[in-house]
Amino acid sequence: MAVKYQKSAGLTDNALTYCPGCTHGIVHKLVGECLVELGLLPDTIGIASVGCSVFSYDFFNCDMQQAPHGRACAVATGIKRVLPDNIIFTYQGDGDLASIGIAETIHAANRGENITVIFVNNAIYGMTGGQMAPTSLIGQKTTTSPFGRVLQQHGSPIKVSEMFATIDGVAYLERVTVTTPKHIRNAKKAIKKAFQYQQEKRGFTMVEILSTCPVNWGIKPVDSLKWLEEHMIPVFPLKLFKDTGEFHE
Amino acid sequence: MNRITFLTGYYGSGKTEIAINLAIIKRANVVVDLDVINPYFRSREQVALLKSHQVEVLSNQLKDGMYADLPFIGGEVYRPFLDESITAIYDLGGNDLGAKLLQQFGDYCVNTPVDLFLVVNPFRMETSSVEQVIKLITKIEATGQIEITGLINNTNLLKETTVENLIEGDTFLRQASKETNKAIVYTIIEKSLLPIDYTFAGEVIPFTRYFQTSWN
Amino acid sequence: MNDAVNIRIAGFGGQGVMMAGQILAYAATSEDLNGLWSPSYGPETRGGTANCAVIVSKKPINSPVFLKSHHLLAFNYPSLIKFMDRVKQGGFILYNNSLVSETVLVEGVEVIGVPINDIALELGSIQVINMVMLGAYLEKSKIFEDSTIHKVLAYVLGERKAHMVELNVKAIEAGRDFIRKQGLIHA
Amino acid sequence: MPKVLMKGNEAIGLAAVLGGCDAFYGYPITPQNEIPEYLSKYMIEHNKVFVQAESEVAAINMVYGAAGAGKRVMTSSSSPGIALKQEGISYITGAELPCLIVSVMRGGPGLGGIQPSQADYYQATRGGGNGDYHVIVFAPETIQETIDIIKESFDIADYYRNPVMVLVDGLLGQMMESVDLNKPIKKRFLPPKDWATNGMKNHSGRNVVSSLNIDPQKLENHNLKLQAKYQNVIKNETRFECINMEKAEYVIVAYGTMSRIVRSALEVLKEKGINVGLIRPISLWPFPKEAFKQIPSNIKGILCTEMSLGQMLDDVLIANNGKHPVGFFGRTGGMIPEVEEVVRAIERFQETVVK
Repeated sequence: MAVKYQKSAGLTDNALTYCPGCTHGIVHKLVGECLVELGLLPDTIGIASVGCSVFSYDFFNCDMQQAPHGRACAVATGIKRVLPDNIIFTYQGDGDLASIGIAETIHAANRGENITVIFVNNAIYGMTGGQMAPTSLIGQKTTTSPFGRVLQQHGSPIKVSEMFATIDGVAYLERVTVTTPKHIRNAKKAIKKAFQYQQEKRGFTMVEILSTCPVNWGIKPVDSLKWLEEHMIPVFPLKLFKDTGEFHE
Repeated sequence: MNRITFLTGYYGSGKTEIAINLAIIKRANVVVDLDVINPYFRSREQVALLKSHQVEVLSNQLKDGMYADLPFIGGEVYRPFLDESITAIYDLGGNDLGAKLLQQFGDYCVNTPVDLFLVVNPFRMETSSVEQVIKLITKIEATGQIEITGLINNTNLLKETTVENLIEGDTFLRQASKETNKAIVYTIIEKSLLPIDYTFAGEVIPFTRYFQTSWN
Repeated sequence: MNDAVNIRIAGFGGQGVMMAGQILAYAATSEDLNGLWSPSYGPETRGGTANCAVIVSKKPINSPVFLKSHHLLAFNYPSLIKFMDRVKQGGFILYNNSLVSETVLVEGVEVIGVPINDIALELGSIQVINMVMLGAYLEKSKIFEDSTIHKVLAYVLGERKAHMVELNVKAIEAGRDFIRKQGLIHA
Repeated sequence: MPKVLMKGNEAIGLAAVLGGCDAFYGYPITPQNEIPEYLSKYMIEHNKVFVQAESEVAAINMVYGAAGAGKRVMTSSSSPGIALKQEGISYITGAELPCLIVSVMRGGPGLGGIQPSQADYYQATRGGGNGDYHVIVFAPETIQETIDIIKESFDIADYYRNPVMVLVDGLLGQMMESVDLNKPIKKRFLPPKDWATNGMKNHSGRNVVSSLNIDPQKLENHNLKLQAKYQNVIKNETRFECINMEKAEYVIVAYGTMSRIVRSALEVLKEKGINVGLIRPISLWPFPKEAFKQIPSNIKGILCTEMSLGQMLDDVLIANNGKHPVGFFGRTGGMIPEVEEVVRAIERFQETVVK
């Protein structure tokens, strides 16, 4: 029987634990596929963060470390500096990266650490049960903003990619999503490029991926894709923020 | 009680205990733990007990997930909707927050009749007046987009519950039922207090406390 | 040398107090003795009073701090006042009488004024007052040979400041000279 | 020249290099700045890793990463900075990674002051991180001993897969002493780091570094395994020195700079005809309880002395187990006690007895 489709060798045999309709699974698959296609699995060390993806060390088929909340980029820096020829990536959510770990992330970017950050932004805290994230939208109701996010009280959703685009150490930075096959193809291209740039030792690379959280948003899976497109993309436009271009020896 | 029954209510109203008791008494096949709010006292902790009564517990596919502080639900939670031979009790998390999960089943409920019962303990401060109960019903229905089809009277003060308390609770629930036009389906009474010479609204469910620990 | 010698060196920050102390500790190390230098550091090292403690000993050094020293090198008046009562009987004090006009008497302790600022200015550099004081101390205490000190100076100043060695040696010699002449006067 | 004169902090940096340090990650704080300053030059010149992190929190997590990758890694800091590192220290112990942490104590609490202190005894031996863990803590009293212990620390850390902390006070960091850098250290058989996350091409299977253990039974088992390891550490790594115990009327307990002051006090007391012994813990965790077995049964009392206000005292009281009267003398906030103060504390021992 001909094999039409197979799970990427970049992922382990462990069943993904994410909720139905959550797009973490798609992002995992894309990262795994890129690592396989670039032949990087034997060289790669991934950093799982704290959040719904805390168990991602069970899913990526490479060496993994699990970092304290927000510290993934510091852990990645530690590893990359002693193993400069290995491929190091972090897999972080919006709470981990944009709230508690914003300092570690900014400074890793600013030092031009030659690592790749996969930043999954779903505008909510999934792991702890639907609290407000730094990227929650104005008016968005969460368990800690029961009356909706209020600008004067909570500030506006932090635009991570826009902010990081100003940092010199960043070699590649793009915001993508995975709501349609077309978007998924673009996301894969972006992730692949980020890893390629790391191979070429060009500096800090990050891909921000807008994602869904049907359970904590309280929206059906299919509707949540629509909600992302209608509500998140206007605030977080899909865009190539930085690309240092073709590589020249 | 429909083939598929969801239990909702205020935090600590006794949903999980009732889910387990009902599953055993009503011979349900499956208890689905949808409590993503509270990491303690979840029905998934009673897997062994329920298994001995031929009741299966569904929650998530997480390895060691029983204690994970992760609100994951697995694809399996839809199984009772797809397999008509299954009788299932869904244990939701507390309040409208817990009822948020109901959204995920909206499409399935169109073709499958379901019950959504609200568990009320009038001795919980937040549901001690009929107005509060009405407010909770409105919030849960708005969040879950499913109508509450009945009330469960879970009047209790744990071990200190007296027969007087139960009668007081019955009066309260009857009033709430009248004002909301929702029937009282069950009255939960701890086994040790039974029999009681009084007619409670709905079916009396003799209740066993499974989460009893040495310190309460 | 049998017993440990405790030396306190004190003055304003910027007078080279710390370096004078370090040279003594380096000298001890290079003569295979035990040397210990400990600073009183912090904000006072920048313009305030600064002091350091030096211990030179054949035996392993116990307490790195001491209440009373055998010798006190006071580069200014506040330092002299602060530490003159904390010199052991039979010890001596060298103080900078370019900056201190009073006559100082401490019972059981020899007190010698050395005009280190004037001597240094005669040499053409106020920067070397610490070396003048060091020279006076070396002459008075006979604690180290010149050859040891010269070796240490070359090491401490390093290649970058190698050209300073000559001036520093000259300053040390001028300090020694002052004490030698003092001795003649006493005689 | 067999000996050289070195500043404590520089000696710490150089000794770490001699111990095989591959990478340093740190953040400036007085009074330990000479350590990163020294290493920033040395490590880069020798093709090793030096990173000034954006915070102590980041630094300890860089240590976590690089230690997980199988390298010999260190960080250094001072009191408030060590407080910030506690999160990472807990993770490192949980994931069973080796590393060296140097703590140069200053006065606290809060921002406190920059003068020498021993007020972080609790911080080092009890720690502020979460969980049932221990860090192996050594407290040398001279720069020579600091060098010798640091040179050995990476071996000890690797052997037990646990952080080693070397705890000194600001005075030891700032002062200079004559030292011999070439003293030999104990040789240990070290198992290969086949658990390191350095890429699957370097080992068979997938290596994972994590302290997450969601199942309570598995987590308890992991903790019991750690405890068994700590029992080995207690058995093998407890270090102390006992001086003048045989005919002692009193016994003083002191570590680090304080023990040197006490040594001088013992001489003064001897001249006064009072015979006093000294127990000097070199390892603070494990605390050398067995040293207390050497105390003569007829002594008049034990005096615990610290540059803090009764932290090691807890361990002394536990080790003494009610056998002898225990007195306490301490200065804090950066005040270094004079020898004479210790002498006086012994002369008026009754007034110091802890009720």
